Amino acid sequence: MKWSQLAFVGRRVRHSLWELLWNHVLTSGTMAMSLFVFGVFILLQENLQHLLKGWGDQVQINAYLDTNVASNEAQSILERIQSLPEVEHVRHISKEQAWRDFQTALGAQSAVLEGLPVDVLPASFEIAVKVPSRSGPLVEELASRLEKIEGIAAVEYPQEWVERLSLIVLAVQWAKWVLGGILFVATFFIVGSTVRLALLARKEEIEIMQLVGASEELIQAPFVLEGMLQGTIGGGLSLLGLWLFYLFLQQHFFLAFPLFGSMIQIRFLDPHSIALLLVIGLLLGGMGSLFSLRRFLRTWRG
Amino acid sequence: MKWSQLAFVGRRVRHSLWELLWNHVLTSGTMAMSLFVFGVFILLQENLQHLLKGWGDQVQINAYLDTNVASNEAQSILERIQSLPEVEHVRHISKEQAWRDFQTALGAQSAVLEGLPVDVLPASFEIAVKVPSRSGPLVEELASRLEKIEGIAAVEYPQEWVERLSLIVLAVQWAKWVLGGILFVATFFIVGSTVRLALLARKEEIEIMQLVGASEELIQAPFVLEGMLQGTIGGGLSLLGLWLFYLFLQQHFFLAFPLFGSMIQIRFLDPHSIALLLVIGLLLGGMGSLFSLRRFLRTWRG
Amino acid sequence: MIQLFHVTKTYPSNSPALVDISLQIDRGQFVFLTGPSGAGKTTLLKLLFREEEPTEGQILFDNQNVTRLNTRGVARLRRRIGLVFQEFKLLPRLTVLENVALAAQVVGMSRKESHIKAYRLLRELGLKGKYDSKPLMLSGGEQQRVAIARALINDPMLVLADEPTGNLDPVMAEETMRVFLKMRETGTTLIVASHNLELIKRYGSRIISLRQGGLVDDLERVTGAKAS
Amino acid sequence: MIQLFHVTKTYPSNSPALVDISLQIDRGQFVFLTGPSGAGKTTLLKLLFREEEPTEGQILFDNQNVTRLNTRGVARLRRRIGLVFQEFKLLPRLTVLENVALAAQVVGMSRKESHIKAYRLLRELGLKGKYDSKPLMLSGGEQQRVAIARALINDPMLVLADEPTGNLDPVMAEETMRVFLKMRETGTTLIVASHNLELIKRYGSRIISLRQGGLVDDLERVTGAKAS
Ligand SMILES: Nc1ncnc2c1ncn2[C@@H]1O[C@H](COP(=O)(O)OP(=O)(O)OP(=O)(O)O)[C@@H](O)[C@H]1O
Ligand SMILES: Nc1ncnc2c1ncn2[C@@H]1O[C@H](COP(=O)(O)OP(=O)(O)OP(=O)(O)O)[C@@H](O)[C@H]1O
Ligand SMILES: [Mg+2]
Ligand SMILES: [Mg+2]
Repeated sequence: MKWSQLAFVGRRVRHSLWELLWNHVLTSGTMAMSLFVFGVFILLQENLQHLLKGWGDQVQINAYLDTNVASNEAQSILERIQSLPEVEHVRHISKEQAWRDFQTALGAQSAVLEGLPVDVLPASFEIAVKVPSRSGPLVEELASRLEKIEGIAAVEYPQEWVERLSLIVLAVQWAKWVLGGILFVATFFIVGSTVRLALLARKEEIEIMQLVGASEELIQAPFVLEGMLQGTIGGGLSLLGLWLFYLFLQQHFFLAFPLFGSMIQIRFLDPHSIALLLVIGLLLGGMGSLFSLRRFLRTWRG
Repeated sequence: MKWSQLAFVGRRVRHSLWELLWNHVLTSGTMAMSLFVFGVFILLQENLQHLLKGWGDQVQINAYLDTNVASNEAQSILERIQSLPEVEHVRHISKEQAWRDFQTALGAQSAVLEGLPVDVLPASFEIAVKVPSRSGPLVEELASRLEKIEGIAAVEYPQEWVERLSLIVLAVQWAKWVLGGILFVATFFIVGSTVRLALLARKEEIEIMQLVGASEELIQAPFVLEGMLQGTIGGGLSLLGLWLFYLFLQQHFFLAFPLFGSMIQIRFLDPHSIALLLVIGLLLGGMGSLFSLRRFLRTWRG
Repeated sequence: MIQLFHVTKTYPSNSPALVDISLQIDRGQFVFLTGPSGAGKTTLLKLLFREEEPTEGQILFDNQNVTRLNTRGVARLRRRIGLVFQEFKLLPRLTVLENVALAAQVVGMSRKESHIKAYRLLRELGLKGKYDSKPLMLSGGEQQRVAIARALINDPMLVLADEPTGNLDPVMAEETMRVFLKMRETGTTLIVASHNLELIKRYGSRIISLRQGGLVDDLERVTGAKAS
Repeated sequence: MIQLFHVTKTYPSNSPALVDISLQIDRGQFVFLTGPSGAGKTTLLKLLFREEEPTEGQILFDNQNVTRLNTRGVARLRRRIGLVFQEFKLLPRLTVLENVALAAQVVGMSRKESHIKAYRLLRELGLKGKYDSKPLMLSGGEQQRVAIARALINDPMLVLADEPTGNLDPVMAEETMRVFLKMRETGTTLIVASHNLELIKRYGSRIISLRQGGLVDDLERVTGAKAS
């Protein structure tokens, strides 16, 4: 393509942006709409995954000590547990610590504990499990080994949680692909149709370009460029919408679930996802235009 | 309009549905998209409100009894509280009941209670407050009155919750109108633009109808009918999407927040909202067509 | 039937297309409108079917002031006028038969009746065997004749035709003129804008010449030398 | 320069529009294509610029087989041909000047250069003062001349014109013919489909007559009686 032709394409795009502003706003708006819904799912997924990661840290085993274990004995048991390959780290909870934790956990209801001796609760170890071992059977096996250690009275671990954990990871991964796929196709479809309508409104322009001997690329370039522009703007708009949605959710989620505020801390899309959304917009716009254009040019007389 | 003209309109609609199937699919799809997002907010709002109603029931005051109150004394205190105008109902929690509740609440951690006497927890009254009195100051005032009753050791109530409650009700009401309004305008705008593009592709048809002396109504009727059809179909599609979204949320919410499963029981739109969505689709389609058409006819030569 | 009083038409940002035109056309006249390109012929026709409004002056059609019509009135006016455009204006998605029948259905004729009438008109204009074609599948002259058929289907009181033979060969042009003449016998008024001097000389009972928006000549044939 | 070998064109679901046409047209000829409506004139032109492909037979343009071109080849072919259509095909959103300049810009001429050239051509065709009008603001004849200007801006080797004077008054038609003749002096070949017998008689150096898709006559003027 010559320089003068590049300039020509530039002029056509500018001209069309100006003359058909409304159409472009529409296409961008539709894309923003689609990308917004798409983005909501990314937001959901990212937050779920973040949640999961938080929960993963909580796959911990509580090992309660016999009441009569001395503190140096406890120290040697701790070291023994620490040396196990599956164990990430171990924390010793003394009787006093346990009492205070319990009081905190009960919150307003802690009044009921009044009058009880401070050492009524047993000391324990909180054992965090390494990532590769955070699955049902492995944790179970580890727990049964811990139980056999002398001085340990009982072992507890959130079995259901561990099982649920893998289930959720699986479900989210599936949902991500299935729902993502459906939405992607739907968006592409809608964008393609919008472009097709716009083409229908500009068909004389294309026809005349063909008749005066313009090359395919010269005919298609302005449309594809416009599509890419629309897509990127649509992506930007959807991000704006997502940000508002995020603010809304954040406020209302915190208000709605005040107790778990810290647990389900909602986060906005990470920079990677933001870029993804913009790139998808750009590609959807460009590809949507190109596809519609090619099919349009082929079935033209139909 | 004569009968033969009604038949004519019918033929035009059928003809257009067939010839421009793709355009109609697009418009319906876009509307479905918009209405889907709109519906998501209705879903959110309905569930939040349901949640609030559930919480309202939980505005309860716990009044702990002195340890030495006999059961017949407790009965007379209960009756006295029951007679207060703000009180909906009162439930007596005996020491044994309190013990069992506490055990259940602790779940896996209940092992720590082993060896404690069963009557370590005090008996109490759970006092549910009537709807009109469920606001911060009124509950506070009631609590201070209860505290003065002889035999009652301490009074507790979820003050923050009560305050939050009114805040959330307010926020949701605002969000409903603000977000609903924005979305409605956006949807109308997108639908209108889609229709405008479709009109652009069919402008000769309108022009020729005008030139052969067709009345305004005859020209507009097919477009408006098509718009209404598209809108209703779009509404139906959005409902389908919402149902899938609902199923998805239901599964994942339960998995994600297993402990509160019963508390935040997600519900689908009620029939009233379903009808609303369909009617909005119909109106948006019809009105969108009509508005675009009228503006199009006016600025026609521009 | 048609009266123009001091009609001037100036398009925005342009020198006037018609200047102070006054004339009267009686029922049943066959008027040719001639003049060089850009003289204002099409503009004059557009004023008559209220596609454009005059900048100044008044136009009466059947004693009705055309300049004072609302949308409903314009539609009613156009139902009594048959239009043939320089650019045909056929609907590409409808067949030829449907294109012609459309104009009749719009004013309330039943589908069947309109099809029969369109069928007859098309045959008369030499388009037998093209009923089911789409307009884009027709030659220029064939499209022009479809446009003529559409203009005539409602038995209009007035036919306005803009260059109706521009794409027709001499034989076809004669044929079309003969159809117009037949219309005239039933009392229809015909106003035809044309450059075709030969046709004008043979068929016109009145010849109005425009030049740069002004009326420069208005000849009426006195001795009826109507060709056959 | 142009050779047709046994070319037949049948549109789907139609009787053939062209039947077994063979002919040769040399560089610099001024060929008129005549025949009644529906004879196949437009179809023949469409075959030459590859808007349609022949059902049978071969077409050579400058020793290149037109029937065997890919999209890129078609674009390259059309850049050497100037086209004037029966329906003008102007872009309503561009001004007259831009419409004409577009054809030059598409093949890589700079904006300024193309505007200067378009300006000159439009003046020559009597459209001074209409440069900035939109096509819909022009009379039929004015639009036709814009279409002619667009066809000529790239100094084409071949001009295909379909009824280029159908909307022009006799004076304007003569003027246009003179522009064509000037093109011819630079070696351009001209093929003009027309019903205008007078013009054909005065300017045609070769007259090809079609009827119902068949070649019925092919006359070449021997003694150069070219009108001035
Ligand atoms: N919509 C418009 N806006 C601005 N100017 C216009 C418009 N329509 C026509 N004109 C101008 O008005 C003048 C008369 O145009 P009109 O179409 O009436 O001519 P005409 O006699 O029909 O010519 P032709 O024989 O070429 O069709 C022309 O100079 C034209 O440029
Ligand atoms: N795209 C098409 N599809 C089907 N049939 C067509 C198509 N184009 C033309 N025809 C038919 O082919 C025949 C020749 O058409 P063509 O346009 O070549 O005629 P023409 O000589 O240009 O006539 P005119 O002088 O009226 O323009 C006509 O009968 C027409 O109906
Ligand atoms: Mg005109
Ligand atoms: Mg033709």
